[in-house]
Amino acid sequence: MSSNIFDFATLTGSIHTWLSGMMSSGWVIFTEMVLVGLVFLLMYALVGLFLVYLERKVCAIMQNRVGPNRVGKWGLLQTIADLIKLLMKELIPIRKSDPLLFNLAPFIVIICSFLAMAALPYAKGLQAIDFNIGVFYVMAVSSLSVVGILLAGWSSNSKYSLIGAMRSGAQIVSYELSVGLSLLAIVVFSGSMQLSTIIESQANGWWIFKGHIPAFISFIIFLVASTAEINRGPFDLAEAESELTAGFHTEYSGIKFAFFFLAEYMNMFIVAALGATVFLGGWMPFHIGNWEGFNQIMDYIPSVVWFFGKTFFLILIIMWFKWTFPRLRIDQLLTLEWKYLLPISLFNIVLIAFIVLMGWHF
Amino acid sequence: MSEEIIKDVIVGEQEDYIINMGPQHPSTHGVLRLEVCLKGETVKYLIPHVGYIHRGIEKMCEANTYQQIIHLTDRMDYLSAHMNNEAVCMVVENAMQVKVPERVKYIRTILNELNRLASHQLWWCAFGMDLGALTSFFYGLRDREMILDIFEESFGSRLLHSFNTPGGLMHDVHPNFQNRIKEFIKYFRKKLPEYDQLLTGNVIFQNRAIGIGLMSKETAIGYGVTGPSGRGSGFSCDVRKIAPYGAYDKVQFNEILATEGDVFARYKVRMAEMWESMNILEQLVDNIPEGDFTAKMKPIIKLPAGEYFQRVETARGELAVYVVSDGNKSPYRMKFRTPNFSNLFVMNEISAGCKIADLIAISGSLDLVIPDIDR
Amino acid sequence: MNSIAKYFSDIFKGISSLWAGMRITGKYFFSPGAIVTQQYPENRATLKMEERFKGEIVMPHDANNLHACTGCGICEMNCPNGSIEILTDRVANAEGKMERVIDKHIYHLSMCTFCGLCVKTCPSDALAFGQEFEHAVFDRSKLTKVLNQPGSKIRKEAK
Amino acid sequence: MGLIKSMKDEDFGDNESLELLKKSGGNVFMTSIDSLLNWGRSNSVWPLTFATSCCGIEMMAAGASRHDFARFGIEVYRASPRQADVIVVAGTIVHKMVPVLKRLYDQMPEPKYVIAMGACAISGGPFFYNTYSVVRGVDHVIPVDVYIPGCPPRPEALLYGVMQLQRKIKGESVTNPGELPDIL
Repeated sequence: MSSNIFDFATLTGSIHTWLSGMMSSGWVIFTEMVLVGLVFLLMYALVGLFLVYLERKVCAIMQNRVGPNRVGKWGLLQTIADLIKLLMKELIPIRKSDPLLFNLAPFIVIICSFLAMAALPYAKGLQAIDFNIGVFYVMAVSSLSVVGILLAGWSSNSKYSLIGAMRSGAQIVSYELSVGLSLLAIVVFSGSMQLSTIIESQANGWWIFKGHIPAFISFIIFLVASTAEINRGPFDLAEAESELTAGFHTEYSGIKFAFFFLAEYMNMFIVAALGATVFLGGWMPFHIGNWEGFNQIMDYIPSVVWFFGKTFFLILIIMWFKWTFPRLRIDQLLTLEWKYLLPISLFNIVLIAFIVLMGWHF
Repeated sequence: MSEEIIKDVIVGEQEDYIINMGPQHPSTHGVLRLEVCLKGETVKYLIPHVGYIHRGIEKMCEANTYQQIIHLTDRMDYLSAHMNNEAVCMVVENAMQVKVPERVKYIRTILNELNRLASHQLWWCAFGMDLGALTSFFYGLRDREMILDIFEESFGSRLLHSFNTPGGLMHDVHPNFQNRIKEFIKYFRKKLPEYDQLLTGNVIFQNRAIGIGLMSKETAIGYGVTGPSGRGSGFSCDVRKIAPYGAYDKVQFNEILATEGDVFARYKVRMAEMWESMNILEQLVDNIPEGDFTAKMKPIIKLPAGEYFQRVETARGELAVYVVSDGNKSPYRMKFRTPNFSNLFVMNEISAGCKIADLIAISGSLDLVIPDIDR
Repeated sequence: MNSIAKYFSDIFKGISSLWAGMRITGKYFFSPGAIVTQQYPENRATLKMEERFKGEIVMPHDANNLHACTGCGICEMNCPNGSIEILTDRVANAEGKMERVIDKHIYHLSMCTFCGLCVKTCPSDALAFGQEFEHAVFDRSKLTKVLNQPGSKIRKEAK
Repeated sequence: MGLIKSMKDEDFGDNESLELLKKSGGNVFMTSIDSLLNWGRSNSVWPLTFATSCCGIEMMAAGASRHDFARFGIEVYRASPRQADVIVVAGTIVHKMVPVLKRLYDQMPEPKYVIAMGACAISGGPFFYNTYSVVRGVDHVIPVDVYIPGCPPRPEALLYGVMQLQRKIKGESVTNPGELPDIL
């Protein structure tokens, strides 16, 4: 069906054979790992910086202003200037803090978001590791970052930080359930946890269209719950600027703060990418039933473009949330999860299981 | 201090989780310091500490002439600068028994209402920002700039104009004044419903505001909470109605009252006051009588010995000026009863048992201007 | 049953109110024409202050380097916070009489609050407000200005 | 071509002080690393949300849609001093506030800058005479880089002051970061 989509596996495969011809198999694996690591590092930095820029521009236009426009063309170099500044900023050691944990926390947060990127399929055949439990892995790894946040809040010996960290802990632990259950809905549909299989199962239509109303409901729940899980507005209680100054990272300066800052945006990317993969077909082009001509045209658009297009669409929606809504209170946040999202998604799962059993889905 | 007391204090600190909000904290809009005692996230009690911006304005007044005092009152409650000016001007005018031209009264009233609108817009921005709705900040300030343009055209400055003088105005308003006000009202009548859609109707906002920070009418009267904050509890305290000054006796307007006494009631009162201010402006703007912009005053003003009192309604409540004069060119004692001082100290009463986030909402709904508290 | 109906109506009301808010921000997102930003350093050429704008106090001098200040000191007296200091000299005029002229009209821009009392009370209209607002400096002492230009003289009114 | 986009050097005031600063800064030899760093630093000056009185409102207005601080890349108002680069002292500082201000300044990481905005912060302004509680100029407490007079200054004046600060940052060298020579 999607035969004329460029398969990156041929490219990676040819690199592999080329390397194999030059060195022993152990070195090949080592070289490939280094290469993949470098590529991810580069991509991480570029996407992160671009997301910060995008956020600033998007909110600016929503608020009738121009946004950064004086550094480089349209202010495109703005975040690079920020990065250079943050790199050279003084790192202040906090008296009476726990130095080991204090310094460790930002790395935990950023490593967690880094790990999750490995399992995402960016294009056809372009995926570092294709786990058979891909969905599970991404969720598990990305929810680990709460450990970093808790450590950051606790070790910096500041009361505001501690409150922020505690809020974040309660928030992520409870919203993890809804994210899991809403993803489970699609796992039930496609019958696999492997991300590549989930994408292949959407070749004739994305799950959000194929899965009737239940899939749509779980998509909405996924959006809301994942916005909460990555601590973004209106669920940004952990940093709640007007309440807790800067929340769990109040005492961090310089590049350590930049790690938190970057990790927040990368988490947004990961969540949006996961949502795009599971609900919107990942790199799979938009196909309509038997319209061969239309489907052919859609196939000409490279799969990378499809993936990033869908991801950035979801990111825009998450940003739209943030710049519209007021922040929730901590008890309302938990009420929303335990009284609304969780029961609905549980019921939804039962409904989907029933649909799948009866074979009503396409 | 004996050792036991020290021990008590230390033990007490360990049990109570005390955080300091301020002096530098984004939610206090100034240098207010709130010592908040928490249990988990719930507020047990709070102690406001004032004085971080005490500038001794009352003491300074004793060394300045009445014309010079005007520019100090600007800086008390900088968001209702005109009302502050007018209070002092009216004290002087009443004491000297100067008859102020009608034109001056009309213009002053228009300026009051414009200033009230600007102030409420800024409050709306800041309140939205406190609750995390960052976009409201930009929409409110965007519309406020239109008022500031009107101010700048007539008085040459945006925020603090020192435009009133005892006996009248510094100079006449700009010829464009009326047209620009009409333009602004036309524009703002379209924009104000957007505020409602963005924030008022929002379910998150309503959950954050309804039933939070309940202040009964008795509490409001007991603490002397005036202005929109007091009227949100059903305390009818609008000086414009009770003791009309300026041109307020010539216009039809309603005193906005709400009885719920929570954050949302105070919010509603302010939103309704914006509509009401526009109504007042529309009634006045076309009817400014011709005439002088100032009454004849001697260059050196000396109040006859005695005590004088005047109150006005600022954007935040009742401002009262009390002057004791010994017949010199500067007052013997000048006392300002500023609305924010009373409005601040009710916070402990109404915020007990709420969450930190509610505390921010409550302090936002009281619309505090810190330099007005400390003077 | 009633509570269940309320549960679902709450959800729908909530979602519709959220959508109302998102419509507003979305509307502005898709209408870049609503951007009201004045780009300051780029629009310097066209940026014009209102004619009454109070940027600083200046002493207008005419083409012959003459000003109207008699050095009477009323502005100094009226200034609420001492932003103006006047240093006067006594010089003999043509008729041999000693006459007061200003040596330096010192103006502390760092303190001025633009209340306008000096301009308003000046009996000879020697002071005015300038339109300049770009005053930021690195050195506080640069903000103390001498308003009368060097070598300037008082304008004699034709009697 | 000046150091600041769409402004020429001679359009700015007080160039003499800047020249003096550069000379007495010692290191005239500016490396390319210096210029890269200065480019980054000067274009990303994050202010601390610190406003004591009236000037704070104008600072808010400068950040709002009409004047838009964000164009300079400085809209990221940080509430925590640890993450801020510049403290805009907007308003009166009284004696009770001085320890707090000093502490806030000390909590900021190097390189840090101070802008004194408005008459109160520069010299005590309207409260210069006859009052017992106001500090006559914030430079008695912390070193000030740029003074912006006005009561309160227009948002444009604040933007102008920020550009002056950017010019000053661009004249610095890594060997003596943020250090003020003794000429002030």
